[in-house]
Amino acid sequence: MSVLDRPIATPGYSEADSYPSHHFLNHSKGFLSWALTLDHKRIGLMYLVGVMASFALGGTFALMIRIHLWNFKDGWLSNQTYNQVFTLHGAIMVFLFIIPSIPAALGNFLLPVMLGTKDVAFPRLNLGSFYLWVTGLILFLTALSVTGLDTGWTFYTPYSIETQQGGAVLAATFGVFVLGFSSIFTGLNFIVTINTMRPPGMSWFRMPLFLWALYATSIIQVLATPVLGITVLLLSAERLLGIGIFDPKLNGDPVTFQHFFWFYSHPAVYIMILPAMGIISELMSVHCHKGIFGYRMIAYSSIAIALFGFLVWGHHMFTSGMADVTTIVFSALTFTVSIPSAIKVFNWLGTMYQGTVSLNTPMLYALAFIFLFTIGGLTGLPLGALSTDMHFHDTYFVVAHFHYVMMGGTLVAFLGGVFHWWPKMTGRMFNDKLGIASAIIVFVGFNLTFLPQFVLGSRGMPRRYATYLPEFQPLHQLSTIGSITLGSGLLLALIVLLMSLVNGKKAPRNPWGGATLEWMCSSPPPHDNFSSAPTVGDPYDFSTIEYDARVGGYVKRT
Amino acid sequence: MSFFLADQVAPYAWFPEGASSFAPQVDFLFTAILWICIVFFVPIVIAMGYFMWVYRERPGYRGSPEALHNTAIEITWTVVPTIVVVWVFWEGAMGYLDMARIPKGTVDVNVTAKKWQWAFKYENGGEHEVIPVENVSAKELPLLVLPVDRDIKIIMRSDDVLHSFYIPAFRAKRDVVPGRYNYMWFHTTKEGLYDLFCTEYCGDNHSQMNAKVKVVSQEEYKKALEKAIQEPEDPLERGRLLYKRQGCSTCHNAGAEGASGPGPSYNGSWGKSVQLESGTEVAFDENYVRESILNPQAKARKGYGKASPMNSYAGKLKDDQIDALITFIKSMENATPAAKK
Amino acid sequence: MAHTTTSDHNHEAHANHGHHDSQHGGHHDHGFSHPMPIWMLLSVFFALLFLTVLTVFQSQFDLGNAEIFASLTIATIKAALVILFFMHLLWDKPLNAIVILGSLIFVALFLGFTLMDAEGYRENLIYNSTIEASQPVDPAAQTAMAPGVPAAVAP
Amino acid sequence: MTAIQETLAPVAIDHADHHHEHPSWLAHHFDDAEQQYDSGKLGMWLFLVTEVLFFSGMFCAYALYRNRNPEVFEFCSSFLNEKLGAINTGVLLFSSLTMAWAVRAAQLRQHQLLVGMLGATLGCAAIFLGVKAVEYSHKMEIGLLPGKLYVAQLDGVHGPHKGYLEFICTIPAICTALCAAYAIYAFATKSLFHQRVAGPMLVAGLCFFGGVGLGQYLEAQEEASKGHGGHGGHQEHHAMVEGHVEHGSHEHAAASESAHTAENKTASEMAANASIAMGGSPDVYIAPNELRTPNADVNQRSMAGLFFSIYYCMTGVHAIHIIGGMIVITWLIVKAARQEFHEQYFGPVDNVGLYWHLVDFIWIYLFPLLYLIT
Repeated sequence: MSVLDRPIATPGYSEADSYPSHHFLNHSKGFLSWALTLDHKRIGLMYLVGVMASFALGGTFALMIRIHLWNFKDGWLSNQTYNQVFTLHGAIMVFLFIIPSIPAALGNFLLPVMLGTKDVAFPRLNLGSFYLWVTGLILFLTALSVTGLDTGWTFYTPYSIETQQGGAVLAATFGVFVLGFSSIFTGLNFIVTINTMRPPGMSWFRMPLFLWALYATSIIQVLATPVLGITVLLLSAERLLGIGIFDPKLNGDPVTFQHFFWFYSHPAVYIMILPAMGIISELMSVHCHKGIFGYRMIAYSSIAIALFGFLVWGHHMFTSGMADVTTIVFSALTFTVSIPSAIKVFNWLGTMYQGTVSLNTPMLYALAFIFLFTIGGLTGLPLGALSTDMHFHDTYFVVAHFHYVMMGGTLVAFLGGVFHWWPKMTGRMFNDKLGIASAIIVFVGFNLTFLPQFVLGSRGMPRRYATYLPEFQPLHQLSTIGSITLGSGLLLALIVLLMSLVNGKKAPRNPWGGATLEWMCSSPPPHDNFSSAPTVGDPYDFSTIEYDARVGGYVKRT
Repeated sequence: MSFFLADQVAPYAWFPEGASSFAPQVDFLFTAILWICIVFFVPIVIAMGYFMWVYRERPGYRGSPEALHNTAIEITWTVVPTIVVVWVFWEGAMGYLDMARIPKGTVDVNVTAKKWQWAFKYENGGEHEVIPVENVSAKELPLLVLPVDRDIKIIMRSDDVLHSFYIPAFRAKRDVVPGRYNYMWFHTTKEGLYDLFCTEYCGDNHSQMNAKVKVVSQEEYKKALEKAIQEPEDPLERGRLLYKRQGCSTCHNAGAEGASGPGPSYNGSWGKSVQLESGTEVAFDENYVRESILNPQAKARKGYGKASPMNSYAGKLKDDQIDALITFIKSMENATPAAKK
Repeated sequence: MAHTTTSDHNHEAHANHGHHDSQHGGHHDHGFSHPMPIWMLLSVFFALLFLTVLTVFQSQFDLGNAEIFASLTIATIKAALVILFFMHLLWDKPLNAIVILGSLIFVALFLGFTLMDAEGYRENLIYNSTIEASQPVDPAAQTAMAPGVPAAVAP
Repeated sequence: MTAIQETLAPVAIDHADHHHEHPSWLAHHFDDAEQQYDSGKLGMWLFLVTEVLFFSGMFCAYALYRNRNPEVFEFCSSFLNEKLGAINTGVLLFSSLTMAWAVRAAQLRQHQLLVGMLGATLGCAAIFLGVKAVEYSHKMEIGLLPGKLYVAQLDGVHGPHKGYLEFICTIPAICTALCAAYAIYAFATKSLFHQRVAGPMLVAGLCFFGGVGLGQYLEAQEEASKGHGGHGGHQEHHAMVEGHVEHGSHEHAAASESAHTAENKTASEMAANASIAMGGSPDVYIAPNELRTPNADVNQRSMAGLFFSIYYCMTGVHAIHIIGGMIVITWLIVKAARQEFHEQYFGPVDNVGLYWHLVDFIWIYLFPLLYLIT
């Protein structure tokens, strides 16, 4: 069955085209047809379930932290347990949730469809990286259940060498190693797919900006992640054999470990945020029904962020005792990366100007993203400036800053993206009113949780503290209240999505009015995406896309 | 946003009171950045809200679908933020250079960090005292006494893992890295009692690894120095002082004092026979206590094999100091055993 | 250059043969495969062997600080021979060359910054003269070692 | 009919006229052979990029600690057998040649030659590992172990720890035995396909032990020349330790002075004495930290241990790559014995070749950096 052979809004148009009886979800049946699938869409969906489960786990830990911190002392967790909880919160959120969330889950599903190909270049490798991710998950669960990891997600030496939770450190470092390769293979697959498999007509500058963002992300994944691999490998050897490269007791250098670690982990921040920016570019244009402002600027700034992102890792180490010259150079470079991010924010606003803004769930998440990400970005300025960073480093100011970027940025964009492409992935529409309610609750809860933490940090509250001075208690309690609000908003979002599977309307081909290729497929897409190469047009040409009440969605005027 | 502004108006809401020469520069730069942020953020939010309302989808309205592009405005919003961040970088770097360049003629303090206690040693070899504090989970904290209006140089070493020396009131922070010396300095400007935190995660009792900093007049500082080199004659009192000063109290409970973990309590142990991790029993006597101070892992008590390991005190305590500690631990013979957490 | 003599497969034509804008029809018999002539393989191999002998020979002399540069220069020439000929980078798509050479830039960045910093704080280091052998050996370390080896701590 | 003939299905050359008639070697989501080849190749280059960055971490550690303690690296490098390193370099270079030749053979449908070249590559890899096994076991025996396991006494005789070589050789021996069994099966069933696979595998297994023999012979030679009165690395090391004595602190001078006056002034003895002086009774004596002295004695766990950590990490990870390469080459041999490759489909040979050359590439740097420090 060909999807694109027929124009959509011709008189011969039938509903059967829009609501296909045969699609990738029912293409084959049985457990093995999923477990051994090579279909990028099924792999993407499996990732989606996996990362959401990881997020639920990490989120539970987050709530445990916040509830513990309600009292300034004698919280309900012991110090040791608290340390393990915040470590696992960080490690699970970073390695199991944020890094694979958008690229591996949404990216896997969407990249070939948006590009107009049948699959990614290496489908077996794709399935392999999913199972590597699962292995990593199992190793993390081992670290969690057997002893409890207490090193902080950064595994700083020599603490990670000396801690008594050796088994957990080994399991977790090996887990990180495996997850790293999962991430590398995903990135490698995407780069090759975009480079060699674009169909006729899909030139670089006809690619949707989400694909540009994924491409930039993949570059980082391929270049940075191996260094993490060798770092955790050396750390495991450190624990097993005592090789001493990072152990000051054996004349090793712990600051070098930090260099190794952040050479990956700072670019990893852009692995997390770049695809989120890509999603927002899609969401803004589709839900404003208007071509994106400054397409090329956004595309170039994605690549610029990816490359500049490699030059700034030292700003995690300003107080670690780096040499002064390195410190100043890293500070200067840090500011270079702020400019492309600022450009993107302005471009998104420019897209809204004179558009037709549909205030639905994905759009509200996108607007929330812009608000929260701007705060996150701007609060990076006092952290990049050296003298103020001497005060803010390792305080709650940093905690609030990166939560604004990582959670207010990536998570909110991820949710926006999930809502946006949910009809495409599952073929069902969700309840938009409840979705909007979830977006508003998440927004309010988020700010209530993390705004007080800026104040806490600037007043000197250090991070990773199980107990604190009583003067900080009111702000901590405000934050805890916010976190519960936030948690309930996220729960509502999940319920809205799950409810749609039970009683959601069937989704039309193009429910939002997008112009990229995935909206030319049926919802859900057929097994092979496109039986013949699709006709590629401008991904942001909305002039011919109109609402058609007969199908309850948008169609392309011919 | 009103939250931000309200706090801005209230004095010292953003920052604790500044008490070093760095505070004005840091506070100025932060306030400047804050206003820059407001200048960027508020128009963005207003524009967003305005566009959301004016161009909202509604019957009878259809906006333009054409992509806009305006080179002039794009260059503007690239160049203006660039200029701003260059200034911010410059200010920050200048402030940092001030913090990094240690002047001559400083009052030197040796700081040794270990899990989970700060140890301060003054220029005359005297050591810090321990003061009772209220409202934090540690009942007592080491006290660092500093003279007002002097340049202070902090010479830092770590015995075990990474720590970080942070005094919010001084706007000064530096990691304490094992295997090397790290230095920092500041100029005290105001008398008072300030908090000192460890800000680099260091294990179980990281959040209790605090200290107090007391900035006093020159005369009082001299008196404090004299006091610092004295240790009581009475071995029991001396042992009690060492128990607090050397950081034993951060892990071991003695009577009603000290943390309840991760190390075993001294209460009611003396003279009894205790079980070791290896399964054998050993008498808790002078010999055992001395060995446990010098080589803590040799005979770990049962149930503590997995606890965070104690560092050896060999080379750090003199023989008579060890004797004093033994006397002190002996005095806990009949103290009530505290519940182990 | 040697590679121009392997013209039986018309490399120039293929180098520009971008497949995105072509219809992929009408392949030549050999298509995209470019077998290397045997004489070239052998001469590259012997050049590599010669350079190996040279670097061993060179290491006999004490050149002081220049020694590391000399040996690294020879190694780099060898590496270039391997990459350009054995790995066919000379005839490969420019993208692949950019990819591998680009990675070297990032290696340089990583090494450059880390080493620059390590050099910068070198004078602060404390030399730990004796390692505390009283430290118990990690049981994991013992099991990881070969059998028949006693706990390898006491010198 | 033999298996090889069964698999000789006619190879369809895709003229790309029929999009839906994919030959078996062309994956369904690719349009044509060239797209498949280009994708595979770009993927492999990207993988090599990750490999380069993966190794760069260890090169970084190497550069950092060599720059910090050049004398330690000089001292420790003298324990590495230059001859073995050079032989191994030659072996790897030769395997690179055969690998590159194998690509050519695949492109020209020279199926027999292809199997032969891949077999030669496999054999070279095995020789390399055999020599490496001797090197490792020899170092472990005298206690040149990484990090805190470093226990070298350097008293001229092998330490008390024996049996490393036998331990390392267990798995290759089992593999070789399995290969032999497979070869017997192949010849018994007269299956040409199985013979073509089993032959190279058995040869590779035997090559490993050839490598072990070669390594042991050369090590013995080195030992003999050492016994004849100081030669090569150890002599230099002697001079170096003396140099340290002159500049060292008083204690060091005293400790070494006694060594000086001893009858046998071999460097290793002096180093041993120094070692005892520094850490001989570590259970009771824990030296206070002291500021870095540039000429501190180097034969201690705290210094030499770090070099050997780096040595084992770098060469060990490299050896793991060799083993991985051997596995994929074996897979290629199976495919080549089935005559699957032709000018439209030689991507796997080419890509494994790229990987193999990269392994060689890394070794080209490891050899001078570790073995040739003077």
